[in-house]
Amino acid sequence: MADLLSIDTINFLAAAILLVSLLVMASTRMGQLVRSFAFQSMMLAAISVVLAHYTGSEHIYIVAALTLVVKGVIIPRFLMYSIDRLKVRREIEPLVGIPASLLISGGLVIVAYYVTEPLISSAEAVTRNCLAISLAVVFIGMFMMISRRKAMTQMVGLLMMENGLFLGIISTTYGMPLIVEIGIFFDVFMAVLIMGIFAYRINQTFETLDTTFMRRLRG
Amino acid sequence: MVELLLLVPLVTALLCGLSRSERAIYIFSVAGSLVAALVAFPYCYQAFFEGPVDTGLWYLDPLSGLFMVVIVTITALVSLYSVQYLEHDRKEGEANLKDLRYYHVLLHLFAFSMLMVVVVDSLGLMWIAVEGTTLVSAFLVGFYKKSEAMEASWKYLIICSVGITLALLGIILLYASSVSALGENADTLDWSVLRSVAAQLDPALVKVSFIFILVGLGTKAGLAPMHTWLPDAHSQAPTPISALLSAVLLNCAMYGVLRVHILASEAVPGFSSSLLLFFGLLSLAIATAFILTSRDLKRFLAFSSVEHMGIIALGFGIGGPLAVFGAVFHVLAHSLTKTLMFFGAGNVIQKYRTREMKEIKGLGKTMPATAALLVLGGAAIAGSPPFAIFIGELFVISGALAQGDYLVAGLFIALIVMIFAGMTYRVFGMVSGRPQEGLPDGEIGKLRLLPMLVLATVILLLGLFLPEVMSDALGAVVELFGVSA
Amino acid sequence: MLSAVLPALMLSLPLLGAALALLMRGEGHRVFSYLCSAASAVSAALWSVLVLLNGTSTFVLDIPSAMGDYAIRLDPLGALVLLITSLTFACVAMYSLFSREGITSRGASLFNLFMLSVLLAMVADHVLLFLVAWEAMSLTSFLGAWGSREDQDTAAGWKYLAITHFGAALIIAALAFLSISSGQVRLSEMHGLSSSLGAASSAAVIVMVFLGFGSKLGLLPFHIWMPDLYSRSPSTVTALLSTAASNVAVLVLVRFVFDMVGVGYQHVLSLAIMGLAAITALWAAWQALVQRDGSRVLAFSSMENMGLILLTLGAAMLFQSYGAAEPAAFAIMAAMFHLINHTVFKALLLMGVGTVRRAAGEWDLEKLGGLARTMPGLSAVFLFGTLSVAALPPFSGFVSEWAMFKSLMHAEPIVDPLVRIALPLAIAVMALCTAIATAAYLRLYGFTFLGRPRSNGACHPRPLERVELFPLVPLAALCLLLGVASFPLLEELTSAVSPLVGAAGVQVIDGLSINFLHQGGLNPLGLSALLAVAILAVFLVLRTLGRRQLVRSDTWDCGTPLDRRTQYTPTGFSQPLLRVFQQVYRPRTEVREELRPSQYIRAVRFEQELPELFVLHIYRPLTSGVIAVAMRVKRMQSGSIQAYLAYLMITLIILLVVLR
Amino acid sequence: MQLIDLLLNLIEVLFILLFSPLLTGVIRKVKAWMQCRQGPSVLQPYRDIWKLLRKSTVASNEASWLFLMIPYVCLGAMVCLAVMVPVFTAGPSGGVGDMVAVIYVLGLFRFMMVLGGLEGGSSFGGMGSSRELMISAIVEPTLLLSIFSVAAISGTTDLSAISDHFAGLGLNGLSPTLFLASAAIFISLMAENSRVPFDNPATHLELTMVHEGMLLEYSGRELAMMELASYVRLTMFMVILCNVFFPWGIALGTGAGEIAIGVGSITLKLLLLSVSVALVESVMAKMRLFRLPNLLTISFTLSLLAVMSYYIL
Repeated sequence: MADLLSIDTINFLAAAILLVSLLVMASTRMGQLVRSFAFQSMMLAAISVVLAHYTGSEHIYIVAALTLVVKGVIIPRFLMYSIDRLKVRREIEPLVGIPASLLISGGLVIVAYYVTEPLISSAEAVTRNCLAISLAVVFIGMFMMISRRKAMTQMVGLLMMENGLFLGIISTTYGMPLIVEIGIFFDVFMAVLIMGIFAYRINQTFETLDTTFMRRLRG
Repeated sequence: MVELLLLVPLVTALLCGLSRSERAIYIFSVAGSLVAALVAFPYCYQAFFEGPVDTGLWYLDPLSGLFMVVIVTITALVSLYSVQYLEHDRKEGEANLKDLRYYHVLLHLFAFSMLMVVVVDSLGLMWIAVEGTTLVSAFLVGFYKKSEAMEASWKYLIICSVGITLALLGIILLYASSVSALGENADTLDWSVLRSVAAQLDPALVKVSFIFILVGLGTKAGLAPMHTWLPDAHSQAPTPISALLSAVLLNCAMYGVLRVHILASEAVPGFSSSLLLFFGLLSLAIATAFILTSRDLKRFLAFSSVEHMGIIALGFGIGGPLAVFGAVFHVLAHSLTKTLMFFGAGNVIQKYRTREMKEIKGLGKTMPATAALLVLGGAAIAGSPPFAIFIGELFVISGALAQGDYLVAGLFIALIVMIFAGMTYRVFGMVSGRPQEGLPDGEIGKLRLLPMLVLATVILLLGLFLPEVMSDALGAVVELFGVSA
Repeated sequence: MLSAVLPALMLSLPLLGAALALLMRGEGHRVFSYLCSAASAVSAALWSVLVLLNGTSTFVLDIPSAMGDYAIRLDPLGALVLLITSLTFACVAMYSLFSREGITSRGASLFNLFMLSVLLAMVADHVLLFLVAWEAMSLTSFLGAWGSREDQDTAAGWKYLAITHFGAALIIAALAFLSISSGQVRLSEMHGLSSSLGAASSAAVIVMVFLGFGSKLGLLPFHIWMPDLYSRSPSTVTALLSTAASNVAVLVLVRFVFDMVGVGYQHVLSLAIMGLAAITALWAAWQALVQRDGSRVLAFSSMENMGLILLTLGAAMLFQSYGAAEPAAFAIMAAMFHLINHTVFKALLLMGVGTVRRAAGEWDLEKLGGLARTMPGLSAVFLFGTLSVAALPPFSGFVSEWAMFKSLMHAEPIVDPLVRIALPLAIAVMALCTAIATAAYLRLYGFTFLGRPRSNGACHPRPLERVELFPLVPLAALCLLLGVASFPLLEELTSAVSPLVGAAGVQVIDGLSINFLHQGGLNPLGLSALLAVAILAVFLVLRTLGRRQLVRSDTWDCGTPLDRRTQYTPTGFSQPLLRVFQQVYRPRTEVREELRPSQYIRAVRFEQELPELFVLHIYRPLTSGVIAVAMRVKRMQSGSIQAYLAYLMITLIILLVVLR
Repeated sequence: MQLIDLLLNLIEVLFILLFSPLLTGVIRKVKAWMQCRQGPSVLQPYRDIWKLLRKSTVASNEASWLFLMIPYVCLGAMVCLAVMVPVFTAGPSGGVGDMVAVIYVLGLFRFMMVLGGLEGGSSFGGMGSSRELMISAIVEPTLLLSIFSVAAISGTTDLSAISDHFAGLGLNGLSPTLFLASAAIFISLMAENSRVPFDNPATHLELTMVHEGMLLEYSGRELAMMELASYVRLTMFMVILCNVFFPWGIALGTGAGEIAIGVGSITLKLLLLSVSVALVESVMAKMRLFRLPNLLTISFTLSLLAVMSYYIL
């Protein structure tokens, strides 16, 4: 009974994560973007807690704590700070318009379900929905990077991909070895930091964060 | 023990970071990389001939041995070459002492992360190390802080990070696929363990997982059409770093693909091979188009790397003892030859202050030694005997013919002939002709010719002879792929 | 003992020479370097003589390669070709030394390396060793040919390299295929593989090696590199490229087709090869006629001769495919004999043209002329070469061309009507080629050496030192010797080629004549003697009338003083034939009259351009097509990071959806 | 080769050398008659040569050492040809009577003569040489193909053996192949020897001349040799035509009677052929230079047909 409740909770949270991803596609404000990401990360942490409770493996608690701290607090703060410093308030004129983006995102969700369909049959109960959702979140994050111009948005897109990935990790494997998990967190954190540094430098050199202007290297 | 090997580049990076004088940095850097090579070779020997070394965290088998040789050798040569390259930059005012320190610290951290990739047993740790290489080298790509360099490193960072994220998804799925064989709480991502149960992995998961890993790590390995970051990063990085990226980093990513390929081909025979074959041919074809039309010397060489990674993928994809041997040999041959080419390009670019091949003329007159080495390297990289790359290509062709893949062999030959034409046209075009007015004759720095000379000799000798110890070592690598030479 | 030392010397001396030239400073070492190559040539010649006396010799070298130990092997056929090649090498080395052409350290080292690769390619008995030597040959000859002048554009040399690499790729594929299907890496272990390969595969292999080696020989449409490279390279390089490299190509081709693969029942393929070779020869003859540069004439002449040789080899394949082994043996013998003769006269002619160019400072036939008076020695040896290449008795080219003609007349035992039409056509083509090519050689000789000098350079050429002619004299003597007394060579050749086609006991020498199957032989010795006696008799008879009185005077000028420009020009000289074969040349001619105000014609300008049809209609569309496609592909690298990520995503999704 | 063969060969050479100017004289005489002129005596060529032989030589300043050697080679080649070709006996040739070789000896003659034309450095020589080569480029393959057809029938390329073969067959030997080939060779004869539709041997007008242009710089003894060589060449063509295609009467052994018949028949045949050459020359007009290839191509086609007809019919 408790297990069923856990599974339902996890599924619910996972659906919420997907929903956040879709909503993000509809938004053009940077602040909203980052906050959504933070919210998504927190839900991911919640899933981890539920899962830790469900499987009883303690190190997932640590993972949950790390997710909450690193992805839910530190990285969003850092991003907000950068947004303030670099003065990028909103994504003007995305490359793919909002309605089209939403349609494509929906399509991606379908693709994700279609792709994971043969895997799900052989997998466990928890995994079923979550794997498809995690793939969908990864796809949507990637699509966000494709359809938006600003460097900051791309960073957020990447982070959302990571979130999707993380959902996949905990739902299919109930957590990797701790050292790997910590390493991944460290890497993600460093990546964001380094991207932030580069974004800052890019803003200095190009006087914009619009990546569509960076087309000097071609052919 | 393996820790010692990993410690050397870390300590070197630390020493370089603490040094106050230019001279000390150079000495630490060169000495450190040489020590790393010296330390690494016994391990490689052990890995090749005394069975896999498995200490839980670390795992050394012939495949790691092969890539380790490449990493330490090229790093040593690059650090030697960097000395006068950076001296020249200093003279030109492109870099100050701080940059110099920064460069060397990152260089050795880069080497560290790449070594890490090939010595860890866990695929998860390998992933961390691969991501680490991206993060470290992004700074090296952006070393010159010009707008193009910024652009290149941003693209490098973003595209490779996306790729690597996908690869991690693939690794997770692979892990998931082992659950049925190893049980719920096996809690392991170790390759050696997975290898022992490879045949029992869930095929559906393995297929999807290999797709993710191929696309993800393939991005980093420069397989088309995910290679797009590669010409940008290679062209903007300082030339010694380009050499390192092209000759070592791509191989490290390919190493990851191969690890999974070994597992996948046991779980789902033929699936991963055909994908590798497809991407190999596609990379070759796309690289051909760019090699024929490139104008920028370093982009040109970068596309040549795409081509050669394609050949390596093709060789593994074709399978069979001949093609796999060819591909294994090609890993070695390509890194040595490409390093030679980038070193030559570095000399030329610093001398002519341009990367436009149309503006580089008369090398034979202005820098005869570099020109001669470039001609040798150009012939070699284009696949002409008696150089090492030819042997690799010959074995890949033979392998294709032996497997009855006549169409593949035909396409491969057609593409490499076109590439040969494009390659030689450009290289010989630069060597001949009349140099621009007012360009003084003479090499810039004699020391930088030394690593080039070493490389040229090695690729020539490798093209002509294959000592028994080497053929045994390569044979051990080939055996890992389930075919015996 | 000696037979092991000689090959070792032969292969190590050029390495020493190359090293000497590169490492040491000063002229003396370059001299030593060329001496090294000459010494290597001598040991090669001695080794081949030993092989001819004692039979095939094989050495397995204890050098590990990626495909087992290397091995070298010299059989009698190889020995014959090696013998003549090494003699040529010795002469060219001496020529380089005396004429100081290519005496730079780069030139000397490349010469040695080229020589090494040629020798290795001839004796290699190992798949990998052969491929390495073959490609090294292309590379070293390219490097030697290209960039000798600073202002030179790369295109000429590059075309050579690219096309020859294409050929090499075909050879590589063919050899790899043979090696895999036979499980052998030693060339001498592969015999008659066609029976195990099946008709389609062996046909494919034969086509590949023909085109592969053909690319080196100037087989249509791979010939476009030849004229440009020949006209821009030092004559020492072209002299070797045209002879030594061609020898390797033909020798190995013969081994491939007749020994390693075996012809089997490839009637149609043989006819196709004959057709291609015939067109090649004819095309080359036509082109040779209209070139303005002596080197280009000789480039096309090489192509023509190789075309004829390939035509004869094609005929040999045809005979063999019908099971007529003996005519096949005769045809191969004839082709190899012509190859040997070609080596001698072509090396002589190319060095001769090089000497003229250096002495007069002109390459354009329009600006040469009258050099026979200022350089009588050169004009005499050059005449020997010209008569030989024009296949006139009693010189070497005549005997081998006669043999090639005769070999085409052996249609008798074959009743297939296709063959009975094809062989006479082949004879017609060969005859037409010979006639047109003769006109081209005549034009080359006549407008270089005879008449009135057409420029200052030709009027006052730099006087030749006597030593510059020395290396040419043995070649000229060989031109005559091979024409007059070639019996030992022919016998050796016959016994060397007969086993290739499985014909035992073929005899081509009957008493003093070359005679075979078909009645009607040629006695070259008798014919030469007859010619000599006849000329001598005429001379002696006329001497009885007393000494002739000789008065020198101006050329008859119809009352208008003659100057340089009133002579017939080489261009004008070939106009009649050019008009006859207009459809082939497709010249673009423009005649413009410049009028004075008073309507009198002041000047007439005549411009004629002979387009390079193969470049125009095949290569240019091909390259521009490839580049256009490449440019289209290049658009994918648009610079937009979003696009790049999209590629990644699309690839991923397609793979997942298709292959899940 | 027997001594008697040697002797017979020597006699053949002398016969040809002495007889050929007469044939030229006959042709000129017949042509004159056709034009209702009296014409010079048939012995005029002998007188010309005799006179030229005793004159001194004027050589151009531009001419090289080769210039004065060429006439010896040319005449020598023709003498050689007279030995190679059976004239009135079809004895064994000892390997020098091969037809392909005959064509190449003719080639040597032409090559040298054309070089001689280039020696003076004037435009006439070059013009003659250039035109000669245009003609010979098509004539040579024609000759070779005609010979190939004959060789295919008789199974040999040895001229004596061919004569032997056809003489033995008699009238049975006649075949379409033979007719086609002989027609081709006849056209070649006219072309190679500068007869009328191709060249006008009697003119020195630069627009038309081919052969004379090349000889323009020769004088005295050298001119005599070149002229004699040309006469011999004409005769040798006729001899080949006669002895290959209509060898009846040729001596097959060395008996005195046979040889007498042989001499008689060849003399008769040569005279008849000369008259027919003269007749053809008289009824035809000189062709424009660039119309010549058409005629030559016809002869080439004839020879090709000759070969084909043998194999296909």
